[in-house]
Amino acid sequence: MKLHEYQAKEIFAREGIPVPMGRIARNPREAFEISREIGSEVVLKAQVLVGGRGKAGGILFSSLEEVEEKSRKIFSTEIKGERPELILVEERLNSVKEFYLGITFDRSRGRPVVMTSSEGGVEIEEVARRSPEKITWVEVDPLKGIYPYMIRKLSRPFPKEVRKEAHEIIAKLYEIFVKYDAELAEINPLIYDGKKLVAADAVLNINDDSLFRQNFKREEEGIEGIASREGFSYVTLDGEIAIIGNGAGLTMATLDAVEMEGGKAANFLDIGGGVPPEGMKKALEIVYMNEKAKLVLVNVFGGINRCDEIAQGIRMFFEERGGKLDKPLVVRLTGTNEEEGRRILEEIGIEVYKDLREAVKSAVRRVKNDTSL
Amino acid sequence: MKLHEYQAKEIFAREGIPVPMGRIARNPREAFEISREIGSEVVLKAQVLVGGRGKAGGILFSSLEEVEEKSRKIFSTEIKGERPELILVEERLNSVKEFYLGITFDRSRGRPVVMTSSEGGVEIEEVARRSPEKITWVEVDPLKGIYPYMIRKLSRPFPKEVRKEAHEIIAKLYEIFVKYDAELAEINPLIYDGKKLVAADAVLNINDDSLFRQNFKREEEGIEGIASREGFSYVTLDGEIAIIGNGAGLTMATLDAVEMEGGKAANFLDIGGGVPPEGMKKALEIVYMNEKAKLVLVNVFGGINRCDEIAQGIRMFFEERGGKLDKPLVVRLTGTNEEEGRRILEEIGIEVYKDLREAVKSAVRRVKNDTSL
Amino acid sequence: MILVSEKTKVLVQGITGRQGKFHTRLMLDYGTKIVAGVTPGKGGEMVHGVPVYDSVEEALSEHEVDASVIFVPAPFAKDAVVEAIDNSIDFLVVITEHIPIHDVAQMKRIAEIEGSRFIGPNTPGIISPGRAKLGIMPHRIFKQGEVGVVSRSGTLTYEVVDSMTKHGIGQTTVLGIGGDPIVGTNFIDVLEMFEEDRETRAVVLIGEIGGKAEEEASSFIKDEMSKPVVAYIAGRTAPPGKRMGHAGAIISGGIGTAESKIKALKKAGVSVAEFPWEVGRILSEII
Amino acid sequence: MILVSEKTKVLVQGITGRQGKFHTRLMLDYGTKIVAGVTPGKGGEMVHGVPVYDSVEEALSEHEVDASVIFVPAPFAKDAVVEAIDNSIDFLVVITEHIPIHDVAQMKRIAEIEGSRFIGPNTPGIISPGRAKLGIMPHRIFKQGEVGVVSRSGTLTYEVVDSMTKHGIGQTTVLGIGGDPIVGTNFIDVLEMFEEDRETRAVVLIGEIGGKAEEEASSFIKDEMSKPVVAYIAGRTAPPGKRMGHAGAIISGGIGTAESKIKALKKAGVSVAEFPWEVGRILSEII
Repeated sequence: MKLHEYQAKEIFAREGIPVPMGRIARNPREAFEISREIGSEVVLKAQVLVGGRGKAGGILFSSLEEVEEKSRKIFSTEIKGERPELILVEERLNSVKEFYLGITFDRSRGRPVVMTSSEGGVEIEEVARRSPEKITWVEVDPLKGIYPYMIRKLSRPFPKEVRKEAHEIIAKLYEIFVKYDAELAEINPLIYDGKKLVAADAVLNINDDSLFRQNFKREEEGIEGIASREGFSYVTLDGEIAIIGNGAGLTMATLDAVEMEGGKAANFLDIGGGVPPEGMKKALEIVYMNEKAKLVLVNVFGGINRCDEIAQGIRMFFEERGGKLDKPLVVRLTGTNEEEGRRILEEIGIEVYKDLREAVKSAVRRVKNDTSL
Repeated sequence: MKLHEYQAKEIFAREGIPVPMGRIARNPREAFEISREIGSEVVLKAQVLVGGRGKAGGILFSSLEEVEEKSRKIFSTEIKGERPELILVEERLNSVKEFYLGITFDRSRGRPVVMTSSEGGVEIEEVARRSPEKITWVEVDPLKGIYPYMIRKLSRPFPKEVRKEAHEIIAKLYEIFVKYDAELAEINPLIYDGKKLVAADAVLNINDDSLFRQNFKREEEGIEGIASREGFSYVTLDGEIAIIGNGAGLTMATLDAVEMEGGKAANFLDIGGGVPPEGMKKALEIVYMNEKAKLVLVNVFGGINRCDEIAQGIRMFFEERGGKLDKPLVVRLTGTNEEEGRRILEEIGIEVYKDLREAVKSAVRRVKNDTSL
Repeated sequence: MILVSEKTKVLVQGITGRQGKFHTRLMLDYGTKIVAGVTPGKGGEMVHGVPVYDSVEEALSEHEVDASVIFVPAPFAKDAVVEAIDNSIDFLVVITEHIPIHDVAQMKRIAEIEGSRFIGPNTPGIISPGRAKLGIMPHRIFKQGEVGVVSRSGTLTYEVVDSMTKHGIGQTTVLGIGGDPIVGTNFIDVLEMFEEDRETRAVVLIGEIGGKAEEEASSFIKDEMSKPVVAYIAGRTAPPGKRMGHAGAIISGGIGTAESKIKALKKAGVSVAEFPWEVGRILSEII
Repeated sequence: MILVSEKTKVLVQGITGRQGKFHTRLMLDYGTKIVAGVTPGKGGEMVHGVPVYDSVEEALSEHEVDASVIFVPAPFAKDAVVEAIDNSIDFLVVITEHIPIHDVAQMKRIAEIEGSRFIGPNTPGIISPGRAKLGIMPHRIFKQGEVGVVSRSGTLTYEVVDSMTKHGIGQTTVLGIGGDPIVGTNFIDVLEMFEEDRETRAVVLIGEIGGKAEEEASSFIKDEMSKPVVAYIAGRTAPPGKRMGHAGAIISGGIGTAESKIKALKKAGVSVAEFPWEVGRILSEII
C-alpha cells in the first residue's frame, strides 16, 4: 500500500526525520491560508499515488499572490488518470545539493538494501545505470539489523558538516522501514540547504500482507478499491475481454494467450486461492462493471480453489441477474471437484471448457465476429 | 545494579505486567495513609537490596489498626546490615497458587534463559535441585529473540484459565529484560488469586556496564557508594588488613594469600585498569576511612596500569596527609614502568616489594607482631 | 526425484484448520506418510487418524519427522516456521500465503543459519508423482516420469503439468518455489538438484514477470546445466506491476520484464514456449 | 603456539585512542606485525607508522589481515566487533572492558554464525612469547617455552606467568579469555587447542569464583586431555559476590564456589596451586 507523500512525511516527522514546514490543503482557499502562515515562497504538491507528477504539472512553486490560482490549476489537472483531492503546501527549500536515500528488499538475497547517492533527484535511476559507483549501498542482515559502521559508509556521500545528521536520518529511516513493515522507504531528494538536511519528498510503501498489524486504512476507490477489499488483485486495461483467473501466473498467462490469439484484455483480476462462492460472485460483479468489456472469460484451475464452489458462485451471480447476462460468459474450469462444477454450470446452460486454448479461442472469436456484442 | 522491589514494580506496571495495588511510604504515618486508601489488609515490605528480608522480619501482614506500629517496627529493624528507609505498602493478595518466572543469562552459552515453575516461592532453588522436571526452561537466541512457541511451552505450568495472561507476562518480562539491559528479571512468586496473575514480588538487576544508556541513578551510600562512583569494585570485610589490588582475580588472590598466611582482610578493593594517579589516591582515601583496618596492603601488577602513575597517586596521598600515615602502608609494585614507580616511592621513604609473597608475609607479620598498630 | 519420496515422514503444522484438515486428507489419500500434526491447544486430538500435538517438540518426542508442511495462518506462520527449524526439521513446505515480507526475510535468514530449507511461502507445495505429495496440488493431473518442474506460480504450474501429462510426459518432482517476492528456495537451488538427480532427464521452468530470479536462473543453466530446459514465462502482455520506486529500479537494473527473461533464457539455450499448453509438445520433441 | 605467531597480520581498531596508541607502540616494539588501524573519521592519519583507515572495509582493501585487536570504547565496541566479523576477519581480541552484557551475548552469537572467533571482552589479550603479542600484557615477564596458559583474569595471569618465568619455565602462548560473565571463547576451546598444539607440553589454567567455566573445563580435561594441567583458582576467601537471584542459582545448580572448582579440577587430575607464585615450582616438578 502506497502512502501519500504527506502521510509519509507525518510519519517521518513523528520519528524524527526533518521535513519541510507545511500542511495539507483541500481547496485553494486552504492553500492560501497555509501559505500565509508559512510566510515565504511555497511549493504546491498534488497528492497522487502515481509517479511523474512533476512533469504532469502536479508540482508548482508559487508566491503568496499566486497560490489560489496555481492550486486551482493543480486541483483540476488529471495526473495519469488521478485527479488530486489534496495539495501539500510547503515552504520552498533553498537547495544547495540534492541527495538520494532509499531502502527496499533485494528479492533474491531476501535482505533489505540501503542506498545513498550524492546525485539525488529524478535522474537517480539514470545515475545508477551510467555511474553505479555513485550509488553507495549496504545490504542488511534482517536478524542483526543495521549497524553504525554501515551507516557511516552510507553517510560518506554527504558533506562533512551534516554527516552526523545524515547518519541519524539513515538510522531513523531504517527504523521506520522495519517498524512500519515497509517494502520501500525513500527520500528523493534529501535536500542540503547549506545548513541542514531536509526530506523534500517522502515515499513509504507498506507491505500489504502486514496491514493486519499496521494501522493504515486503505483509501483506494473505484473498482480497484472494491476488488482490493475482497482480497483480489485487479487492474483495469483497455481491451474488450474481461478476465478472471486464479493465481497471478495463470491469470497473466490467460491475458497473454488472449492477446496472442488477437484479442485484448479489459482487465486483470486474480481471485487468489480458497475463494468461497460469494467471492466468485463478487469477482463477476466487479468485471461486469467495466463498460468497455464486451465478454467475460473465467479461467479457473482448481487446486486450493474448488471447481464446485467456483461454479456455485457463477450460478449465484447468474440467478441474481435473473438468468440474463448483458455480456457473454466463457468459462474454463478444471481441477479439484471438476465434475461437480461442470454439472452445476451445465444445469443453468453455461458451457464449460476444459481446455484453456479452446476457451481463449472461443472468447476471441466471439468478440471479433459478433459485431452485436 | 539491583533495583528496589518498588522500582522494579513501577517498571513492570508501566510495561503492562500486573502488580498489586500499593505505594511507597517513608514513615509510619504515610504507611497508614496508603493502607487506608487500599482499604483492606495490607502487606508491609521493607525496601532493602539484600535477600532473606522475610525471615529477618522485613515483611509483615497488617490490618489498618496495626499499620503504624508494624511499620515502625520494620523501619527500626536492621536487615543484614541494611536499615530500610522505605516500606512498600500493598494490598494483601489472596494466593491460590504461587508460580515462578525468571530470566537471566546462561554464562557458558552466552544466552538468556527463561524459566517458569508451578512451584513458586522461597523454596524454588530447592525445587530445582530436587525435582528439576518441575522447572520449565527455554534458552533464547539473543539475535532471534523469544518466539511465541517458546512462551507457549513456558506457559504450560499455569492453569488453563490464565494461560493467556501468563503468555503475556512472560513476553513482557522478556521485553523488559532486553529493553532495560537486565542481568536478571524475576517474579517470585507470581501469584494466582483464583482469577488472575499478579507479580507479588519483583526483582530487576540492571547490568552495570549498560548504565550509560539506561536511566538509573546509583543510590549506594557510604564507602561502597564512593568507591562505585570512582569505578572501583569494593566490599567491606571484617579483618584488619585493607587491600587494594588491580584486577578482580589478582585482588582475590591477594585476599586468599593474606588469609592463608594467617591474616584477615578488612576489605576488597579492585581499582581496575587504566587508573590515573588521582584514582589511586582516591582508592587510598577510601580504605583509610575503614576504622577497623590496621594496615594497608597495595598490590599492583602493572599492565594497562602503569607503575609510575600508581606511585604518583600514592605520593599525592602521602603528601596530602603531610607525610604522616596513621596506618602503615605496604606496597607491592611490579610490571609496566616498574623502575620509575619504585624510584618515586623510595624518594618519599616507602619501601616497595617486588614479590607478592614477601609483601603479604610482611603485612601479616606487622599486624600480628606490632600490638601498637 | 528430489527432496520428497514415499519414505518422507511428514508433519503437518496447522493440521486442525480448514485447509490443513482438508489437504491432510488428500495427502494421505495420495500415499504421503503423514506421521503427526501440530496445532497449539489441540494436542491429543486426531485428524484423519493422525495424532495432533501442542508443539513440534512434543510431536518429535513421539515421531521421526523428515519434513513439515505448514498451513498456519499468516500472522503466526513465522513462529511455526522457526519452531520447526529450531527443532531441526530440515525441510519445510510453507503453503501459507500473505506472510509479511519482513517475517519472510527473517525466516529465510534463520533457515540459512540453522541449515534448514523451506520452499514457499505461498507455494502449492511439492509432489513426486506416484510417491508423495506435500502440498495442495490437484494430484490427478500429475504422472510419474522423467521431467522435473520448478515454478514460481501455482495454478499456472497445473496448466503446464496438465499439458505434459496429456502428451504422456511424466514428472520426477514438481516444486513450486512460491509466488512471493522473497522465497526460501530459489530457482537455482532447485535446478541444481534436478541436474544432479539421476531420474530427471529434462527440466521445465515456469516463471513470470518481476524480480530477477529467471535471469539468475538463466546464467546457472548456461554455465552449470547439461540437461535440456523448457520454460514458459507469464506476463508478456501484463500491465506494469507495482513499481518499487527508484530503489527497486536501481536494484533490478531495469530487468524483470518478460522480454528480458525470455531473452536471457533463450541465450542460455532454453526452449521458451509461447503458450503454457505448448510445453508438453516441446518436451515430447526433446526427450 | 596457538592462534597467533610472528606471521599474524594485525589490524588495530580504535588505534587513535589513548590506549590504542600506547599499546600499538608496545605491540610493534614486541615485533607484532601491525599492518593497519581503524578509527572512523581519522582515515589518512598515521599512528607509529601504521596507516589509519575510516573503516575495516577500507583497511582490507589495502592490507591482508589475519586478526584484529579492539580498543574501541564500550558503547561502540559491539559495532567494531561486528564490523570486523562482517568483513570476515577470523580472529578478534576484544580488550575493551565494560561492554554491556546484552551486546556481548549478541557479539558471541554473531561470531558463532559467521564462523569468527573472539577472545574477551575484558581480556589482556594473547601473547606467543618471542613471536607476537596482541594485547596489553607487560611483555617482559614472558618467556618463550613449552607451557600454554589460559586465564579468566588479567593481572593474576601476570603474577602466575612471572612465577613460571622465574622458575625458568617458558610459555608457548598465554591467552586471557576475559573476565566478563559472557566471553567469546571459553576455557574448553583453548584447552582443546593446547592439547593439539605440538609445542605445548603442559597447560596452566587460572580461574576464579563465579560461573561454571572451571567445572566444565574439568570435565573436558578429564575426558579429552593427555597433557598435564596445573591450576590456580582465586577467591577461596572472597566474600560471596553479587548473587544472581534464584534464576542464577537454578542455572548454576549451586556450583561456582572456589571449593567446587578446586574439587572438580583435582578430580580431573589437575594439580591445584594454593598460591599463584607456586605455579612455577609445581610445573618445574612436572616437566
